Amino acid sequence: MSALPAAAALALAGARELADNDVCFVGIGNPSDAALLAKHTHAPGMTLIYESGVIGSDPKTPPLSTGSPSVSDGAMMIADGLSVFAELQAGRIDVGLLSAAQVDRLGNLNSTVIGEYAEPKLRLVGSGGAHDIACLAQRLVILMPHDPRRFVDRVDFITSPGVDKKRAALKLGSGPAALVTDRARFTFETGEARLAAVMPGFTAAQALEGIPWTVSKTADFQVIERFEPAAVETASRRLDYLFA
Amino acid sequence: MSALPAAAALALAGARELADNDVCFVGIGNPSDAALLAKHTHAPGMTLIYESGVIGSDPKTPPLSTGSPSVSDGAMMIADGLSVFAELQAGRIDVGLLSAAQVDRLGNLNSTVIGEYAEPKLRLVGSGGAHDIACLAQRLVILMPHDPRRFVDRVDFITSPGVDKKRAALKLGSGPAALVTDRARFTFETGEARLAAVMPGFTAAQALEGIPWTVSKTADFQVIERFEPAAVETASRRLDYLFA
Amino acid sequence: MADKAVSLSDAVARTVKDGDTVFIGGFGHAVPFALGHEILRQGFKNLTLCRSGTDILFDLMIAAGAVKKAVFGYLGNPGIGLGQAFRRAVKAGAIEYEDWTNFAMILRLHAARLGVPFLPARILQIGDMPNVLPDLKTLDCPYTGEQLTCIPALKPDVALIHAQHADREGNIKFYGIDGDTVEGALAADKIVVSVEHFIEPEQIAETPELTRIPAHRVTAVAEVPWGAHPSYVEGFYGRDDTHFYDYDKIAREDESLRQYLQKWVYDCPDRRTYLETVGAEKLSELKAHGSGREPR
Amino acid sequence: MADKAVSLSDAVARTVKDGDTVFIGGFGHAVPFALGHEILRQGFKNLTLCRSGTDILFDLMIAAGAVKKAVFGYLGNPGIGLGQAFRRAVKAGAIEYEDWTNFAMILRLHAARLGVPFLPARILQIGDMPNVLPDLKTLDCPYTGEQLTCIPALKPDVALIHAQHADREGNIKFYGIDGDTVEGALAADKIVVSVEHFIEPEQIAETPELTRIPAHRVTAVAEVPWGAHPSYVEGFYGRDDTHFYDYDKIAREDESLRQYLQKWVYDCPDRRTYLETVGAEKLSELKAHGSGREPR
Repeated sequence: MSALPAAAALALAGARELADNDVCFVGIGNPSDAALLAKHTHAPGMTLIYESGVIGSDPKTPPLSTGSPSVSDGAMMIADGLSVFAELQAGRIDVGLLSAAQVDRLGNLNSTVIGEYAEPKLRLVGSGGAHDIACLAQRLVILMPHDPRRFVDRVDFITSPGVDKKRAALKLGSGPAALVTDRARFTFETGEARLAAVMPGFTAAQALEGIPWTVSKTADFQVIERFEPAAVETASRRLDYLFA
Repeated sequence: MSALPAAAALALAGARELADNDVCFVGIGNPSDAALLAKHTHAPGMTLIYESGVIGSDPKTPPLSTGSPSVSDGAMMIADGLSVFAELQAGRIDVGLLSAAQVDRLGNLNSTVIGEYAEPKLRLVGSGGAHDIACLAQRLVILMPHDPRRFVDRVDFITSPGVDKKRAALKLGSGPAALVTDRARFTFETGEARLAAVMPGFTAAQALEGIPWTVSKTADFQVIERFEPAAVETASRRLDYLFA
Repeated sequence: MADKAVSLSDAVARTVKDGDTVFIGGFGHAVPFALGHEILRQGFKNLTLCRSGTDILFDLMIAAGAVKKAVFGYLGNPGIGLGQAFRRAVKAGAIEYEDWTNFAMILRLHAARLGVPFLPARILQIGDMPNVLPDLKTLDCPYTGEQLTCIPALKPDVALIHAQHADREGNIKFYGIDGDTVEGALAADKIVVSVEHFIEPEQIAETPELTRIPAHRVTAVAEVPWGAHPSYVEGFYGRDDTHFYDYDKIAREDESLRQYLQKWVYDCPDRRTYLETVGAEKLSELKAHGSGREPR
Repeated sequence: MADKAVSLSDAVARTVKDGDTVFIGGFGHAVPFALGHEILRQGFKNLTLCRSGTDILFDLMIAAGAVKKAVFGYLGNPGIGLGQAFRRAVKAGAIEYEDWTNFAMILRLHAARLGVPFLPARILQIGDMPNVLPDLKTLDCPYTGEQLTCIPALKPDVALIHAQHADREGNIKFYGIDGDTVEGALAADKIVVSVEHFIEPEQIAETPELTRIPAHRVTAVAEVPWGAHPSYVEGFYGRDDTHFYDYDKIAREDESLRQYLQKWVYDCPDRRTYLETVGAEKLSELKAHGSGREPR
């Protein structure tokens, strides 16, 4: 087991997906943590965009919502929601980062309802911008805590589509590039999620623990021995709440 | 003959078309003069909007263009072109004020070309926002200097449509409410321009001098004996360039 | 131009009607809680509430029984949890709702603002969302042949907005996070605004780019300091995050939520009483924890 | 983020290509004359120029033979007269052009910015304009049955913009009259900007609502004081109306216009020489006749 708290490991694993100068459309929570960490380690040229209309954001404290004060404090530009979703639809956003209540083997995400839509066991918050990001970002990165209840064979409701053959004809983004947990990295080259890497401190068995479908490994399966010490140090300083 | 310069008489005649609290989409030149005059006499609650995106404008000096400094100096709001044309298309602009190179008996305006479109005698500047205003303003007021060359039976090119039966089905504005010159006021209740009033100092014959089609009078034809002295005084002070 | 400055209660009484479709401004920032509470105190019913990403004000208005239908992209307590009253109302079949996305809601308002019945978009073509939106149309682009979704216009009867400043004629100065606040206001037939502080028209003209809603579009404007608490107002005060965490616990049960409504809405006939309920200490703390930006 | 600050000549050389569709910013205000002149000095050809309401820069670029096609709502010398070079080119059959309206051009750019191939609108359905726009489509709204025009997207290869301020990373601060300047920039694939004055990123962050183009969208930015002369820049200098009146006379004949181009464009290898040609007295007069608003 890693000595890191799971939330910190997830941020570190997620940050690895982001490259310098990436333009990222960032959801709240794990996505925001991972993006901030990347920006303050290996990707200082990254542009963080929140759906509230803020561009070039660099929150000093973790925002509770995309409309929270820390999202706009010190930001380079405050536009509006239309402006940033326009960029997304025009294909000008490199990466979208999302989390959700449920994910399935195709990278579909559910944040709408547990149970039947018409007769819900539990009504959730709905899409927000998640469906839009999943459809329109050039590259989609899904961040999920390793929590077996959240990994299901087929999500109860596809709020934010994962792999879908209709994407190309509809000129949508290419769909999930990676599903990252605090224990592993999954990719979707063949359609279904396959184990592409395990995160520091975890075996493949641990990475798949509780996942209710059979997961194969990619040909280039990797064991990631450690996170960059500088990234861990930055995380512990800048995202100290993940270590609490 | 009126003792007033024609340009001043046109502004005074145009201002009469505007009511307090009207929201006006204003073209440059005669329209802008008339709107300003109205605002500074009987219609202080009028809102002047220019296509450059300026709302609540009150130019201190006559703007050469809708993008000139005096349009924005002291204005209450600087938005953008999309914002103000959106208001126009949503039916939220009470009055559009236009002038043009040519006008015809249906209140059609031409600012595109003299001669054939494909083989022009003289290529003009094009629509600008004029077509948009003519189609979308709730009420259209046309201001033209009394210049017989500019009154034609059928304009060479309908840039900005006047009376058109398709307006209602297409949910466009109601078309020309009045055509105002420095000598007369024409209205379009029956389709064609009819003489509804003559301006101070002019007879009906003078008002129609050189107009190449037969113009009938409205049932309520009026002789306007004089402009409001306060309006004339304001014009001579605020629009002194019209008296030069 | 006419003086549109009225009291908070008149602002609501003169503009809202039972059955109206009401856009609620505030994407996290400058949520119009004072206007929303006033709607509840005046007992309006059968409202359709709409916006992209909601705040707990939406949930609270559902809890109070004022809402017939919710039309939204997200309905919850941002960053904290579910819309608890909404969750129970859905379970009980006591509310109608439409699940859009935030972008779709913005486009719906944008279409209304532009005066067209729909706008084409690429979203809502895959996944399960198109299946639960009744009567959502698609078309093939007449130029490119691409299949596009037709996002229908949504024109609210009334928009409720909170902003930093206005003059008494109704020119609204607003800055900080917008989301779809201005878009929703300009899409609506009537716009009702509460502001932190009235300023003179001459001051409005000093920053004309920050005038986001022009006077002639505004129906009524009321000066209501702290009118967005427990949300925040850029340049004035910070967000009362604790209040949102507390709400999450309180809203889990009908009875405690009823008591919350009593305390924060019905027992506060005016905003002064409300601020006494918040307490001077909390207010001074929020003032201190506002953003570093001064009022502009 | 990368440093995008370059010289005026590099800004153009690195971004513009022969045959490009070029959006020219500046709706009367902040017309990018320095960038436009640089394009002429570098001898680019076969350009398609586009915007809603043009300034004389459009006409001048036509006169210089750089333009294959003009796509516009208005093409002239605002408030003064015709586009004289355009008028002659049309008469001679020496230029292609498309007659749109200002609103239609804005919607064309807005569609490209929104990433959709068209936007529906109510304009261009009556009068003669729809007849001379080849292949303009209509559709019946799938919800209301209303007939609407399909305004096709227009995505420029490059947008040329002049603004007050930028940081060296390319965040662009712009205020004053916009028209379709920002819309056209954000619609384009590449954005090239000249500014009056570089400022630090920290200063950009002080007025984030006035940042109108974010750094990651900008390809190159050059500091070019007076880069919009003879047009004006809010907060910096007034409009040289005399220059526009003079142009109207000069542009009526090919030979005098050729001399104008020689004097103001080809004989000015850089903007410093250009400003010497304008003369210190005129510059100081324009500085004094700027608007009362200070740089913000």
